[in-house]
Amino acid sequence: MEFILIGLASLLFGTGIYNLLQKQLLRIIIGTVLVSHGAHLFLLTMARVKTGAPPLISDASSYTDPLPQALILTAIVISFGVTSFLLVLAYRTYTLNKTDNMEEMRGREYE
Amino acid sequence: MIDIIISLLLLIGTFFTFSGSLGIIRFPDVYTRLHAATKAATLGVAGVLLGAFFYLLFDQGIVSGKLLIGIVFVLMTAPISGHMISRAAYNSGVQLTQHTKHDQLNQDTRRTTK
Amino acid sequence: MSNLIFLPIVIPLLASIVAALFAKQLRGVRLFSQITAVLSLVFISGLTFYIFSEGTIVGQAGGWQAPYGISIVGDPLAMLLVTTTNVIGTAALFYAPRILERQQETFYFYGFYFLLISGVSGAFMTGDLFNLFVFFEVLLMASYGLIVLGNGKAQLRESFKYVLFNLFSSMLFIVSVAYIYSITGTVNFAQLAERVESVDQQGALTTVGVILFFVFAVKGAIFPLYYWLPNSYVVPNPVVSALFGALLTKVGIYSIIRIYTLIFVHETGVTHQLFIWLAMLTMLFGVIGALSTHNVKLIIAYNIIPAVGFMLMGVGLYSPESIAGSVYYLMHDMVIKGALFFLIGALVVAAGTKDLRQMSGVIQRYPLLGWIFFVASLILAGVPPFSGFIGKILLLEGGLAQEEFLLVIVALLSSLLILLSMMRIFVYGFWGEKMDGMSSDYKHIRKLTIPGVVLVGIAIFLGVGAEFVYPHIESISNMLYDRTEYISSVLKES
Amino acid sequence: MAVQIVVNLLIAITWMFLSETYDFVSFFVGYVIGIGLLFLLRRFLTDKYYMVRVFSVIKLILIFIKELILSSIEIVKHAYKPSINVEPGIFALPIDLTSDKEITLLTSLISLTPGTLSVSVSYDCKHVYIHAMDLPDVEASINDIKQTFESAIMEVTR
Amino acid sequence: MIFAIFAPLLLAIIIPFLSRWKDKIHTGWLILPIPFAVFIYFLQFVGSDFQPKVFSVDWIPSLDIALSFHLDGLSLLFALLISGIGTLVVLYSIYYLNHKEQLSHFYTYLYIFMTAMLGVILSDNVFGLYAFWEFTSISSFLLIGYWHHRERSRYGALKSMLITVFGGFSLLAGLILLTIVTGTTSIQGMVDQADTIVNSEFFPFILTFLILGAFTKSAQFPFHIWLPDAMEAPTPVSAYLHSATMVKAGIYLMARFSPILAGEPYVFIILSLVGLVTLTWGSYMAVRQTDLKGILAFSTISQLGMIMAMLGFGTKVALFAAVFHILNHATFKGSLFMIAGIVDHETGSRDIRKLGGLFTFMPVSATLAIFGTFSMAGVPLPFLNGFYSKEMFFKASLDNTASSPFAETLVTIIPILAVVGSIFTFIYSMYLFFNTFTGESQVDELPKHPHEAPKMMLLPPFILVLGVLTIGLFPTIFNESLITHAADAVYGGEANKDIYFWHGLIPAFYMSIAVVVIGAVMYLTKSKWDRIYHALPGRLSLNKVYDWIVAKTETASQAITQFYMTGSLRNYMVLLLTAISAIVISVMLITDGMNFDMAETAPITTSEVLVVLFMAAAAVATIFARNRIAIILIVGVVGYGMAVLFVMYRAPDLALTQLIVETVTVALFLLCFYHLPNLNKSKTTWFTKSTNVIISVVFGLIMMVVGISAYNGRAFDPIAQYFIDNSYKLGGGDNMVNVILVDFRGIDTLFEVAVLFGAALAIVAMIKLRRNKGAN
Amino acid sequence: MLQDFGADMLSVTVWISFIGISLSIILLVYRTIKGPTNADRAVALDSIGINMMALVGLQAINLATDQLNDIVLLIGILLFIGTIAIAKFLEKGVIIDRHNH
Ligand code: NA
Ligand code: NA
Repeated sequence: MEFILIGLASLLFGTGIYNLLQKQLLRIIIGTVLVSHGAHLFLLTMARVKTGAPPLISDASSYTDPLPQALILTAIVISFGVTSFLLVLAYRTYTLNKTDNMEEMRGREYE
Repeated sequence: MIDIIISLLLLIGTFFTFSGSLGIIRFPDVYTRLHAATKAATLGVAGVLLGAFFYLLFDQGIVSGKLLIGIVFVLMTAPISGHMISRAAYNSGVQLTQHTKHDQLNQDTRRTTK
Repeated sequence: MSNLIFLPIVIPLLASIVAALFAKQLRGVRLFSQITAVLSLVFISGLTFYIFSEGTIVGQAGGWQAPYGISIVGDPLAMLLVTTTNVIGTAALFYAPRILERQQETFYFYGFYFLLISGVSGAFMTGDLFNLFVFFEVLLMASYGLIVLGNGKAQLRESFKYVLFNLFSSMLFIVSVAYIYSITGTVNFAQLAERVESVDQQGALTTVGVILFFVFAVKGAIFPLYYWLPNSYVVPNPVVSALFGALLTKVGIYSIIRIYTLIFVHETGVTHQLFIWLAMLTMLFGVIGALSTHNVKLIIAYNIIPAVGFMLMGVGLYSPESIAGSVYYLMHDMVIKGALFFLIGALVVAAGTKDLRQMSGVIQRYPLLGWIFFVASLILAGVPPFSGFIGKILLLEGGLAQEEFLLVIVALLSSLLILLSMMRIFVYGFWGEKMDGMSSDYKHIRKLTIPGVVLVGIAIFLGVGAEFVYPHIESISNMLYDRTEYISSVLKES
Repeated sequence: MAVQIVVNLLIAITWMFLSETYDFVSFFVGYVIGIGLLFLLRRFLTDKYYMVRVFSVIKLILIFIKELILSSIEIVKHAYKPSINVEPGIFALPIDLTSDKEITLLTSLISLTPGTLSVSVSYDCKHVYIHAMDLPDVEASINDIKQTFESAIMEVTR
Repeated sequence: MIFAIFAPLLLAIIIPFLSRWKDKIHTGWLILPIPFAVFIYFLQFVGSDFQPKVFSVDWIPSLDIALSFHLDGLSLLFALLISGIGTLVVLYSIYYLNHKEQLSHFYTYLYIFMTAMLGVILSDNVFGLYAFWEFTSISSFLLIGYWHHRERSRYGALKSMLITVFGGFSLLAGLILLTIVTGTTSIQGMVDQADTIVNSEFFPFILTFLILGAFTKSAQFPFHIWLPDAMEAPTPVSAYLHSATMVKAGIYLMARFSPILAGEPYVFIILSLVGLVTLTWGSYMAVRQTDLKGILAFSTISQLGMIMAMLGFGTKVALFAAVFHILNHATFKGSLFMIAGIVDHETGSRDIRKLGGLFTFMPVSATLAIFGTFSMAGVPLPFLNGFYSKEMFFKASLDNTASSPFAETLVTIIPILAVVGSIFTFIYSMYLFFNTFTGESQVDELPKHPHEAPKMMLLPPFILVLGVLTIGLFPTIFNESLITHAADAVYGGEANKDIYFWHGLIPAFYMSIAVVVIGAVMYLTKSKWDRIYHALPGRLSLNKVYDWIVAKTETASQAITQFYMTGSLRNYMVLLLTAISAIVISVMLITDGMNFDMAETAPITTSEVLVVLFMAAAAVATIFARNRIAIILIVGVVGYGMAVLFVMYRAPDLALTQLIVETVTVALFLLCFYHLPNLNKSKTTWFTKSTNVIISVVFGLIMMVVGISAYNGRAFDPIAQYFIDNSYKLGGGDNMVNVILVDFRGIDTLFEVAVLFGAALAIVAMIKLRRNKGAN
Repeated sequence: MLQDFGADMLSVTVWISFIGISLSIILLVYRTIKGPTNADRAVALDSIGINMMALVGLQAINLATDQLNDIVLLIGILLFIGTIAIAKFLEKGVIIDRHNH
């Protein structure tokens, strides 16, 4: 099963990157969201899945590795913070620059 | 015995859920699809969750109030959601299917705006 | 004692919250920030001296022993960099009120500032790979806050690119952590160092190591991953540029130094050789960039890149001297980049333009600014007896001893071109007929120059007084090269 | 009504103290006892005995569940028909309910009724516009809804 | 001695504060005593019983960098020149520079330079040497750019700095290599290990690096181009830098390392060849000049070439001659520069075509000039020191042995080049003197009416001419007390002892006579040869090379940078991803990093596969979706799918968090993209599209392959068991993930909240700042 | 006997249900992607959420744990809020969104 999940995570990466390479702000952000899903999924998968009960103390004999879960949780929250910021930033960028096309926002005037 | 009841609940629930989704796929416009979503799917999930509730209650001895509340919540909110979506769809100009016979809302709205 | 080691991270975090809460009481916040910065600088310096003499202090967060808890490792390297960070930060706090608009100050400049310091210090001190990621995010978030403070068209546009690049590299970081955890089952540096050695099949590990390298390479602005840097460092306010230039890329390069001397040293023939090539290209393309523009801020921003190349060169050579060189260079570059961004900010205010073609004769009205800038340029180019020279000697020694002649030639050539790029500013901007439209607010310009003067003074001391510093750097580099002390001090209980 | 519930809860808790077992079962027993006590004392209460309303709620829920099941079956039938030959449409249902709460409840219930889905409420709150899956006869549909739900809702709220 | 070296520097720091008295008294007077005192200090060492002295102060002992000074004959000679001529130059400048100028700057630079020069020639520690070396470049940059309002000054300053610092860096590399090879940073220590160095595999590099350093500093062909432009400096500076100090630093360096290098075949070939080419080229170019200082500049170049060539010959005679000529050149060239300055100062012109007949107006200057120019020309008169060293030069040029066929050819052409160069030298010397001081005067065309300079201004050149004569008349005194010691130091043993005016009818004598005769003829018929002198584009062409390099560096930098720094996010991303992909793939292949020995995995279940499928479908669908809300909702599907996976893989806490986060994110998406226009069908080319596809696919595949390899490569048990065992016992919670988050890894959580805090602040700042400030 | 049969049956049923619900979600994902209108997508997304609740319920049986109940409830709440938000958005979006389809 893990290999299928690795495949999915890689697919999320691939599609995320494809979106990142587009011009529209929205697509670019969507790309980052997909990539971050892929990253979290990698973290989940690489720690091996379904190796025991959920990491909640009970009378089970084995538990799933709780550490990666804790890491993913932190990562999810952080990604959320950054994505929220990025969204507002994109919105402000769009309203000020009056375009949502990144190719029109090259900004060479500093050179 | 109880396992059999739970199984039946699960199967029926799954059946309804699946059928609802099938309806969402097959029905001609958003309004008819909403029928499928707000009815069959809701009922289906309620069945499955009830199955889970019974399973926890009888097999594990856990009274899971949250699950029950969850069921009630779905039953309560599904129609409201459906209503909201249909209204939004109508107001945002989503067309009815060509087979539609009556559209009194459209007539009324026209009257008031004129 | 071991609890004190958290303070360099926690104090700024608390200060950040306070500064954000009372952001509207601007005078109070300014005063609070400056006092806090000075006091914590004093405290941290003391702590650093203590650690230099008594040895590494490891703080195990929550009392959980490594590798289960998070270790905050106050080893000499980390403390040296934390101290340098605070020095520059404190200077920046005295520069900020003079160059920022009131608006920008009230919209949480000080909050972001302290958050940045907290993140940077944390990144230097953590002994845990995932925690490093978290601190990266903290400092990046603070930098996002700082970079959007301008809130103009260009700032937002460049911020967007900046955020995206960093976001992408952060994701790559998580994936690398996942890979590493899969192979080694741990995220603690010290334990990683132990385990990586004894992995049988090291090819996969090396590949993962290289992927992780790229994470730091994006943050550290190493060829070919620095595209985001120049413009993102030019658009913000000079004080923000100074903080970025002095601190941000350095965190990336610090991580490379740490991880590729502590953990991934099992296949240096591949990884470190790669660094050498990239170091060369980084130096070359960096100076090429610096020569390509007439925007004085951009010249300084581009000059960050070759410096990164120098530091990477030391890691790539991977010998005690070269690592010492990298560390020395790192410390030196933090100070001098801070100074240069301060000075160039003052220059832009003084001249009223960023364009070198429209600038001339500034030194006639502002001699102090001109001369300090001149000295700073020499320091940057590695002219003796200043700080840049010590690092350069060590790096060149390392390179020549390993017969990397091409590398050495590229390094020297780029030093020359760095000097050229800086002298262009001096010759065409400061020298020449007095231009029209120069600011005549002597007091203001003087105030803007002072923080730069202080930092340049420190850089001079780091060179002339190298004897006070270098032995420590040497012991740091020996510790980095011989990893046992780090490992044992972190994993002592187990 | 609120007072009655509070009293009932107090009785239940008192029962728990009396029986010295603090779990759901003893609480439940206490609550049932409270219901009984309140029933016996109902003539001393100023407003209607609240269990009456509870019963009507239960009745409404049962109606609702029945309708839900029926309508779901109806939908499922349509879903599996090889070709879908329905005649959907929107009709206006005149209503006597006034409060927002009641109207919301009604529109929700309508949505769950076989073949109908409320789309909109007119501005004057006199009509609910309803989308029907299959609308052969408008009048019949209107009557159907009025008889089942509207009366049941009124029982609960009034 | 440390004090003697740093005295000028210390004074340099004080000078700016002295300038407040500048209205009353010329700053120069105030500071004149210092170089003079230094000169006297070094003078006390002079004597036939001189023994080398060592003075040392630790600087950075841990790096083996010290301020250690070694005063031997060579250093002493230079120290005397630097301080002696320094004194004269300061004296001269008092009359040359108007006290209204920013004299404090001038003297500060000059004194920094003086210390730097003293440091260079006295340092025994190579890093000390290098530090002072760079400081000579920097201070001369400042001196040359002293009149920085003049475009030519800035140009000349930058040019000299670039070329000399380039050499400096090269020198540094050479010195570091020397320390690596010998394990010492002391030059004397290196000299002791000469064999080790010469036999080291690094020797070719050491040689190249050192020679580059020396050639650039001493203006050897083709690096000489900075020197003529450096004449933009005030004349006292020219007199100082180009007679005795700056340009001699390279000579000094080669002389200093001569005990190691001399006699090495390559050293012979390179130094002799370059030296002679420089000699010939410089003297040939000098003949073409019309500017007095221009003539002197190229003259300096040619004389430096001559000395360099002699160092290349490496024979006893040659080395002695080289040292002797260093002294002689300093005296006559110093005086000539000063005279040129006086002419410029008193007539307002240095253009030799406008000058002429000045003898009448400035008899003293003219008399002084006679001695200077004739000494430079090597006219065989017993009171001109120039002749002595010139004759020795000829002698040395005939006295070389060859070790290879190429060297053999060289040996035969050395005397020829020597004579040719000397002929040109003779010509321009005559030209310089006669065209300035004799012939028709064109007083009306000059900006100022010429008259003799003040006596005190004439004093410095007078003293130097006195030097010319004294050395010429009493060579033995100088020889025994000074030159021999210097020559010994250069040779690394007993060098030549004697200086004679009359060597007998040896070939060198005939060469001298030939130079005078042919030179005289050619000077007298100079106008006929003009076409030859101007046949080559000459100086211009080499300058053009420099200008071209500098300009090209700039334009090429611009072109390169603009080529890839496009500002386009996509281009950057493409470059970034391509680079990462290429390197990671290479590393994977090199290290055999792929591992497909399948490790144990969880069983595959249908429902999970179905969930994976729907997520995959949604992920792919984001690419094709055209509608902005659709794309947001589809991404929501992926997010919810993540939550489902978390549920399936026993991570309830993650599922909860993911659900909340995803919902809020979708809501935020809708909010922020509320006003955005639709995603129009973008006009992307087929090429762009296909690169996008390739990059995404390749990168995804890399992630997958590395992921699989890492998965299969598990080498250790994770540290998880500790958490499982201890969460409840030590952490006091039954939800392990929570215990880890708030306890074991509490710092993570604390700073995760800090990130959210920062994000919130940033968002508020972005939204609020806009209202107050408005769009700009 | 009956108990064993019941337990066996239950595990088979849970398995069948997993697949059924998953398939159902796939159908809905198709609708989300296909549209054609955003209202259709909203409906589908809402149903996906409902299906997810069922899926979590099944997993709760599978793992015999009550720790997933929070998730069921949370999905319900979020779904409701989310759907309302999307609906509101769709309704207001009409101003600009007229040429959506
Ligand atoms: Na200009
Ligand atoms: Na200029």
